[in-house]
Amino acid sequence: MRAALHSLRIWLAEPRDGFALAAFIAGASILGIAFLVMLCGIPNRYRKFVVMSVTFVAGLFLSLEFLLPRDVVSAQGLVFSIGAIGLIISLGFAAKSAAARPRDIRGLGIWLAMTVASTAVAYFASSLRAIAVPLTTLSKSLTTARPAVGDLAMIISSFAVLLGILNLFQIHGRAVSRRTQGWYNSAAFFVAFFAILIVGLVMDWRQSQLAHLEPGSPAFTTVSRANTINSNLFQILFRGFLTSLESTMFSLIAFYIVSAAYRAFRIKSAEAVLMMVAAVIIMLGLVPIGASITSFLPESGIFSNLRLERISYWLLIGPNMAVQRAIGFGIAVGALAMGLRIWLSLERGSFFDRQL
Amino acid sequence: MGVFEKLQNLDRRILYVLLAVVVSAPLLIRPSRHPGIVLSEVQSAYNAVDRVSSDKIAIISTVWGAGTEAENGPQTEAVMRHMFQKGIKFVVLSWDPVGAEITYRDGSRIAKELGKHYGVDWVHLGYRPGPIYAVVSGMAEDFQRVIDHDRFNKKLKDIPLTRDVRSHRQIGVVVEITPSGTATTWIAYFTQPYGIPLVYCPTAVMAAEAYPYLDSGQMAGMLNGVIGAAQYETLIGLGNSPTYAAAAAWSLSAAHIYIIALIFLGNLGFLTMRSRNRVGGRAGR
Amino acid sequence: MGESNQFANQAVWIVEGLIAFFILHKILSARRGQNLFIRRIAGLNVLDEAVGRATEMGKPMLFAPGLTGLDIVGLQAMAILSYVVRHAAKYGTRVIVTVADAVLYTVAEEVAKDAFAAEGAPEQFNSEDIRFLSERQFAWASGVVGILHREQVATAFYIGYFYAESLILAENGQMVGAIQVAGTPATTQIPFFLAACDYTIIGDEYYAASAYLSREPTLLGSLVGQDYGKLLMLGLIVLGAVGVTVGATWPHSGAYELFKNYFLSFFPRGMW
Amino acid sequence: MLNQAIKTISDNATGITIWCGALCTFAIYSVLYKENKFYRLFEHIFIGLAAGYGVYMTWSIVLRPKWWEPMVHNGQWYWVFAAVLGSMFYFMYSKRHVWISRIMFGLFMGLAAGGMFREFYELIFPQLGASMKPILNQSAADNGVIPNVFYTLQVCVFYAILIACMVYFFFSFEHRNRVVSSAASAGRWFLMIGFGAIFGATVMGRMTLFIGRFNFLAQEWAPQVSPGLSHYWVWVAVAAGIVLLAVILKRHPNSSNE
Repeated sequence: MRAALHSLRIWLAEPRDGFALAAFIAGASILGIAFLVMLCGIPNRYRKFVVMSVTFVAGLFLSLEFLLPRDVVSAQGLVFSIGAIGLIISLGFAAKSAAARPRDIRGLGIWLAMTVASTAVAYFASSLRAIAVPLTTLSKSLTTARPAVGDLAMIISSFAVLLGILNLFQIHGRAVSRRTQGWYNSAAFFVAFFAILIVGLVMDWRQSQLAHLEPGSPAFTTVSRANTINSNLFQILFRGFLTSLESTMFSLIAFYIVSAAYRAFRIKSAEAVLMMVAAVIIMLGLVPIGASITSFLPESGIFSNLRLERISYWLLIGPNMAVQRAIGFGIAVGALAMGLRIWLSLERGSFFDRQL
Repeated sequence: MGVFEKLQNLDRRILYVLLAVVVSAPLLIRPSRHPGIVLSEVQSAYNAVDRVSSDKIAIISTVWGAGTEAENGPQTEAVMRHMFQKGIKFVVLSWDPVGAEITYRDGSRIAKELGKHYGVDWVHLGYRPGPIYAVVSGMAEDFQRVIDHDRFNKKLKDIPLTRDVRSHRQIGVVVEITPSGTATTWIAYFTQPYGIPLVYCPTAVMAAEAYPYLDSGQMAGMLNGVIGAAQYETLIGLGNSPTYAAAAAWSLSAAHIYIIALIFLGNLGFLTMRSRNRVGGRAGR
Repeated sequence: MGESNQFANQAVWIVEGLIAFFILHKILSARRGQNLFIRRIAGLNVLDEAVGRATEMGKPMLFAPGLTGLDIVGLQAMAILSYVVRHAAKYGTRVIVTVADAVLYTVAEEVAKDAFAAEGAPEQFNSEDIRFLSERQFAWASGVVGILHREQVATAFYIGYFYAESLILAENGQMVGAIQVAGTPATTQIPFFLAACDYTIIGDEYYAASAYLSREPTLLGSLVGQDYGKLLMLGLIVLGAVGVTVGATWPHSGAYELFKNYFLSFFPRGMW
Repeated sequence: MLNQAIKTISDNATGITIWCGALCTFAIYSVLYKENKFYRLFEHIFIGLAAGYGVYMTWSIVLRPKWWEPMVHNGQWYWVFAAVLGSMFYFMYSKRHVWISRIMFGLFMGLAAGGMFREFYELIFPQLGASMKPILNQSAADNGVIPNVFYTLQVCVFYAILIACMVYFFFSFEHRNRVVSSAASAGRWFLMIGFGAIFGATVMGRMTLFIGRFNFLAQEWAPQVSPGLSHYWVWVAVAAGIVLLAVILKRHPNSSNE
């Protein structure tokens, strides 16, 4: 049986060409459509289960690849850790039940028994051999699969590129068809969209043509002349419009900071004073003129620490570093919590909650 | 209206024009004097790049697009110039379609200037859409398969520089040039697990957040915005040539003093208004 | 250093195992009905006032979830959106939602529809008010600026993840004279919101706000579990600090040797 | 006739590119004066170009070399299944079967969520290690310059700030007991220093973006207009004129200024 399966796999993976290729692609597409129709046919009550299990399995990939032991020693370490966690948790529950319900001996007894069991697990961990082999082979194969998963994730997510576009087409298409006020803006949207898309694709097409033509031949010169015209048009659209528009958009903020500095930033509270003082010191400390304000102080020795750039640098590597790390710890634990909730589909937010 | 009231509600468009005036002088005079001091994280960034051994290549990962070219552009050019000068082979991997085009154009300009050749001294891998963690974690194990081709769709195995780059073992340093928080993905999936130094070139807004990673050694060095680029230029021998980064550093000085004056002015009016506790909608809003 | 810290070790299993246990245990007990306490952060009172202001002025409100897609921050923004919309439905105030992610766009539409229906005013839901502007950061920001000016918005909520465009929104909200309430875990934008908005929900408070608002068991349990996790990390740091200080004073003592092998070595100090 | 026009356009493409760049710059900056049609038109052109370029690059760099060519030219027919999976995203637009798109979003969110354990370890464990700083008499002070007591002071400041800021972000118990509430309020004060640092650094970054744009106008566009224009005193004259104009305009302020 295994040999048949193996030869089938070889036969399927065999690259096809010409008519056979078209047939295989058609066959595969029909298979795909059948799969989609089958998906549509799944009754309502199983749908949430399908989504949850797909999410769970997808989450297993990177977590197991990282968490599973790589060799016998680390396998024993894993069992020891499971014992240690069991010990800590059961001690915690034992303490909690003793405090909450002092007379409940039976409850306390259960947790104490759990404590003993966990210590046993931890203690005997180093003698276990058998479980190591399957776990380590699984984790190694997951690591070797990582490039394939990375590759596929990039390709399949690229298919989603049109998601946002369809939406924009809907909005601007409606504006153009109904001639609503300012419809010419939406028309400009379509012109811009197709202009850069077509010029780009033609540029690729020309370049692939040039790659096949033999340099110096007449066909080559005509195609390369067309290619230079096309890439010049592309440069006009790309550097002339797209990059200029985006960088000008970004630079708008400088103006908004200027007017915000003047109108919006008010020292309403002592906290705002502290923030503003720190901000001003950092701003002056980083730029050349700022540093020259305190350039009269000596270069080294105690007083050199009062130079503006020194204070500014100390603020950055001292208090600021501690604050950013504290915020970072909070966000990291938050990300772990959110990861668990998504992976185990515990998320009760309005999105997952509805009947799928 | 007294002087105070006039100072209180300057038309914001006057402020905008004043900004252009304040900023313009250094940009036009093009001073060649670079900022005097070099922060220690810029020096350690230089050392991390300089120490890359000849049998390894560097990855310059650019996440920026045209929007932050004014900050990330000089950083990218300074690092590329340093690698060309030192003969360190590098690949550029762009996660923004617009940035891919700009970094290629800058790279080829510097390569031509320093007589370096595409495919031998440097390769541009073009744009990858991500998800970044999937591509980066996959790349660490099998570089050829995940990246597969360069910006001209030429297979990596046919390009001399990337022919024998198999996985993370052939990578000597990762330089992450970004306006957003993508460095943590490199730390989690590439540089920290495999012990590869990460040089971080953020826009200034992201710099303050990175100091814990410098303190813990997860980042080998950092270029803080265009000031970091200007300081890096002094380390690679551009100390007295009139570069954009040097001019920008002096323009920045003027702009900062202008902003601080505006904050002071705005609050001066606000405080006097409040002390005179005049009834008035303006102070309340 | 290379291969050693690439995969999990005892410290990882125990520490991350405990944190995961705290979080899952608290979530499951919250879902079994146990009442978990979350303190009410100051930002929430401001949310209510802001909705009240828009109702008085009879002008619409703007809810901008930033550039977030269907990720952690986006889901939490939807929980806060649901709260804001239910409040608005009570007073019949319009809520314009400007989205920058096609996926979140459909979610926002459903969240608003459900919220209006939950308040018994399904007819108030207008799908035109849920707008997908653009996936490009600055095209989206300029779209929001256009809406701020055209609709003369009374209250603006910036709830979600923000990048460079935060100040454009806050500044234009200021020009239009709107009350602005921001909430974001994006530490790089918090200073600007602090300086320009009427109130800013900072960092982790963002997650606490959505948990408190929705009283939703998973959010509450997760937040309480996270507090335990932070306590564990604080404990590790204090233990490590004491150990390292002891080590600094008696560098060659047996105790320090033990401490280094069984504790300190699991927290690699990085390479440089 | 048409390709004659295209030919001339492409011949002096660099000049046209720079002029278009300047045109776009002034179109976008016109919103600083007032929201206007000119700005909105270029806003839509920007959205269109950005969307179109995204689609072009995704096809040209990913889908064509990694999906289309292997399938059509190298005969690997099974790549069709990638398109089938990719098409599942678009069920989002169907009324009845929107859940099929949720399978794909669940797949990608699950894949991303799976990385949480490694990310927590690689990002946080080294920082926990780096936070374990010896407080008393560091035997070999890191750099001889700072005497021992300064080092201890610095470490105490680090611990005070780190712990206070973490206490501020505890939500599951009321800050009733005095030590905790004072630590939390101290935490909020220290947070302000951190945000002040971010504010200062951010202003520096934002100003650079405008400096970059102004640099384009001064260094690339001005010479296009006329060779002498990039000289310093010309710009001073232009700036003085604009300021004058703005002051005059101040005489009769228009509505949007309030």
